[in-house]
Amino acid sequence: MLTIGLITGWIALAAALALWLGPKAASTAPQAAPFLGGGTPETHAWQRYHFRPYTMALLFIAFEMEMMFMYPWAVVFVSEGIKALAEMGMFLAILSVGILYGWREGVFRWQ
Amino acid sequence: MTGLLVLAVLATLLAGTCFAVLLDRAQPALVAEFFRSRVETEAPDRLNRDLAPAWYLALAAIGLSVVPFAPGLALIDSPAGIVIWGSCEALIVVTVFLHGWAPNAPFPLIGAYRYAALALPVMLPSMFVLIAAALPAQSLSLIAIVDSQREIWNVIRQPLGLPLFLVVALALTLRGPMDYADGADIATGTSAEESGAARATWYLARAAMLVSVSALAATVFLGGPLGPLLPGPVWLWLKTAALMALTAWLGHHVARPPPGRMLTLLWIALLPLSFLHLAISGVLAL
Amino acid sequence: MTRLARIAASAPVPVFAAIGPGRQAETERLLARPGLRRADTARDAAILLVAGDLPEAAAPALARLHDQLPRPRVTLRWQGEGADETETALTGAWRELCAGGPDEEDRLPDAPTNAWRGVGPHGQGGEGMMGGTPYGRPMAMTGADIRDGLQLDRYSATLGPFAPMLPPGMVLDLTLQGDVICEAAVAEPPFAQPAEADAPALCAARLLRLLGLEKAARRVIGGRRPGALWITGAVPPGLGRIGGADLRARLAAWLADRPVTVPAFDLPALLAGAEWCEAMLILASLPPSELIRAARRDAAA
Amino acid sequence: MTDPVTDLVLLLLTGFAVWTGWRVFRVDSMVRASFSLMLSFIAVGAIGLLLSAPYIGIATVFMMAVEMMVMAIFMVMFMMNPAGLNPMMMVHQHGVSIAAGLAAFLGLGAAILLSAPPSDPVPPQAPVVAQLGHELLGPSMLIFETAGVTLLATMVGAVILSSRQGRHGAADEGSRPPGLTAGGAPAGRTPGEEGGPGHHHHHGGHG
Repeated sequence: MLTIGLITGWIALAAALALWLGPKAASTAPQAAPFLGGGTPETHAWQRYHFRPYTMALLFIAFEMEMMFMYPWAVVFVSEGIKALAEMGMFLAILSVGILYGWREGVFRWQ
Repeated sequence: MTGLLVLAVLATLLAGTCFAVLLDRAQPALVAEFFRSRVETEAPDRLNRDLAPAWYLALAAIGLSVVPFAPGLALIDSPAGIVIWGSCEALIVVTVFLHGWAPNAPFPLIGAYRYAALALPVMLPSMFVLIAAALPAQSLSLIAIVDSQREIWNVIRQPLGLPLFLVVALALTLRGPMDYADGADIATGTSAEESGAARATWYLARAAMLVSVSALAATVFLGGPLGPLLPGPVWLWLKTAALMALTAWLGHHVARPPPGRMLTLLWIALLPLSFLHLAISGVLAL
Repeated sequence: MTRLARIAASAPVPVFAAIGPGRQAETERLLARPGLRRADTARDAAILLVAGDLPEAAAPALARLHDQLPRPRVTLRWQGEGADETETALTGAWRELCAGGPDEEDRLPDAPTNAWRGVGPHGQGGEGMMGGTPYGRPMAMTGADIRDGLQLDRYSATLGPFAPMLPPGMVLDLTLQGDVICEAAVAEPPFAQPAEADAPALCAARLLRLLGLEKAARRVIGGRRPGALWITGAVPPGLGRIGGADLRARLAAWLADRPVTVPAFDLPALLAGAEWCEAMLILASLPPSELIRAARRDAAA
Repeated sequence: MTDPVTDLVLLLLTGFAVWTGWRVFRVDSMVRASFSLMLSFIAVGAIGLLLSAPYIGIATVFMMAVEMMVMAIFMVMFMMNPAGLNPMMMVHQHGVSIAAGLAAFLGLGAAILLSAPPSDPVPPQAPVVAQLGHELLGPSMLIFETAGVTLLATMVGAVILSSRQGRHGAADEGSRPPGLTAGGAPAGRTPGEEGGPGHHHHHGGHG
């Protein structure tokens, strides 16, 4: 409860500060054109942006999901002892196979 | 007590931000920005453009709030302190992405996507390193992590931790080798269309984040407020300042590889190193 | 002049350089001086430094660039004066700006590229999902990608002649998908530069700036060692290989103060299919004289 | 038993979660939609904190921040008019969706009203995170390891489905899109065909 209050407070404070520091933005049409070193764009920059490492992003999500299991595991690691080590070793070994496979298929590159 | 801690966090953030600006020798340039007008791009996402620096600043404050200023004393005393920090990291990626998305211009857009592509996998070493630090503490609370370092600091017990975390710190504060949002090849990327006070606010938020991430690293690896003679907060400030200087130095002196090369390095070098780090820390903690 | 304005006036002068024919080396050396700062974007600059005589064809681009500087702004022409004199002029102009000196109006009329207000169902200028010119510009349209063939949007633009990551004067017609160059054509070759622009220190400094080592670039131009870590290691091996030497080898040679020559190469082929950062590194890793020759050949073709 | 301040905060957070969830379907920009959804989940995470589940609550925020970031990337990548420069409807099949929403609301509401909620509040100092860890290493170990194998399958599947360049060359080499009818002509674009300017789409919307 206190945590939620504090976090909300920080956000409100930071938002107030940023809005107070930043003046209103205004531009004429030639000033608003995107910077291209004197060049001109044909279209809006917002587009179906081709994010290159998309396969990496999918692998990352799966891996990150797995990391969430590790936080509670870390807390009981010492009290559970060798059992916890073995179990997490097995879990990580399974996932390492996924990483190795991804590496072998070359997904950690700019496609 | 809470009021005092709020003041401590605010004062640390303020003084630390000033120190970070001094480290970059950017103080006159920063003042000069406030004399310049703010340009608006074509059809921007105004809400996100205006709020991105605010989120960044707020995340710096929230991150610093979980750091204990004296043994057993943190503003946000959560049993899941390092998970709060992890959430802050994830939200930083969102914030920087929004900062680059909002202006509707080509270079900021490239910067935003490039940053997202690299800052997401950087979170994996960060999580491994923080989980490794939680093993001997038997808790996710940063207060417990400080207590577990009374005999020996984690920087010695888990030697790979601090170097790995410095990579994370560089990524979170958009500095040097991990500054994929604001590179020179994309005309300062997500900031390419920002001028005047907006540019200065974004820089200030980055400086505040440097304080936050250094304070966290000082807590997790250098025993935080632990130390002889001087009171706890002073030790924390000294260690934070030292790590800020180290991070700033690395930011100015290490080259930044093209994003494709860094992506490969993150997955095939840094990630296995974090595995190794966790395994060593685990065996040693038993 | 208030106290804050005095502090602002003591900052390194933020200069955006529009470099003309024959003035690249001089300008790069000038802007490496400690009291000046070379801005990577017009939005970060207060002074537009026009070095040398620009050809007539570059005038509209210069006007566009000028208008993109945030106000207050000032243009300074650098013809034949010495570097010291120009530095004094730049510093003086910056002091004047900070003290509330004269500002420059836009050179182009305040009119959108396409008339759009009031057009379309919501007055945003567009129609349907992708049609029309919402807020004055059309939307990017679909095309196949050069690397993986995905049918996503292609972003087309001309870049230059004053883009800080390109050689001065070069205008590229680009089609991007994400941050990969699908098509690149040389619309205008770079301005002619004397052999001085090929100096190893200047060439190395251009690459160092792209690698995020601004300070090291200044040191190298000042004749000192770069004093940075992992410089050649950061460059992917094999990138930009022309005639046996890759980018890494050329950078190492320049850092060792050796000049570099490259055999003839096909410029658009080097750029097409390259990721943006790598493409810009490749361009900066070609000695200006050779690059100008290749670009002229290509623009003539 | 409950204090009014907690109730009020809970109500505010619920209201925020519902409002941001509603915004997801009202904004035109895919980025705004993704991050509205993220805000909604953050409010849900905060409710977790209120319910004495600190780890689950904060982990929700963590996971959703990462996942909505990736979702925004893919939404912008594949959705037409991703920034909503031309306004559009994000909702399809109004009748069906209203019926589905009502049914879900009534069903879940009935489940809440008709079931007896546990009445033993968690003591404030209970080591909930450690209990979760013991659960994972004890009775739920099989579930935990199954999750590992499931995630491995996910990773392999994601690589197979989305990566074009593999060890054995381009994935679409010699491939042919299936027809709309059995044995019909290949649907969609054929290689070599370009969708250049003028290839305008006039769909009613997408979501």
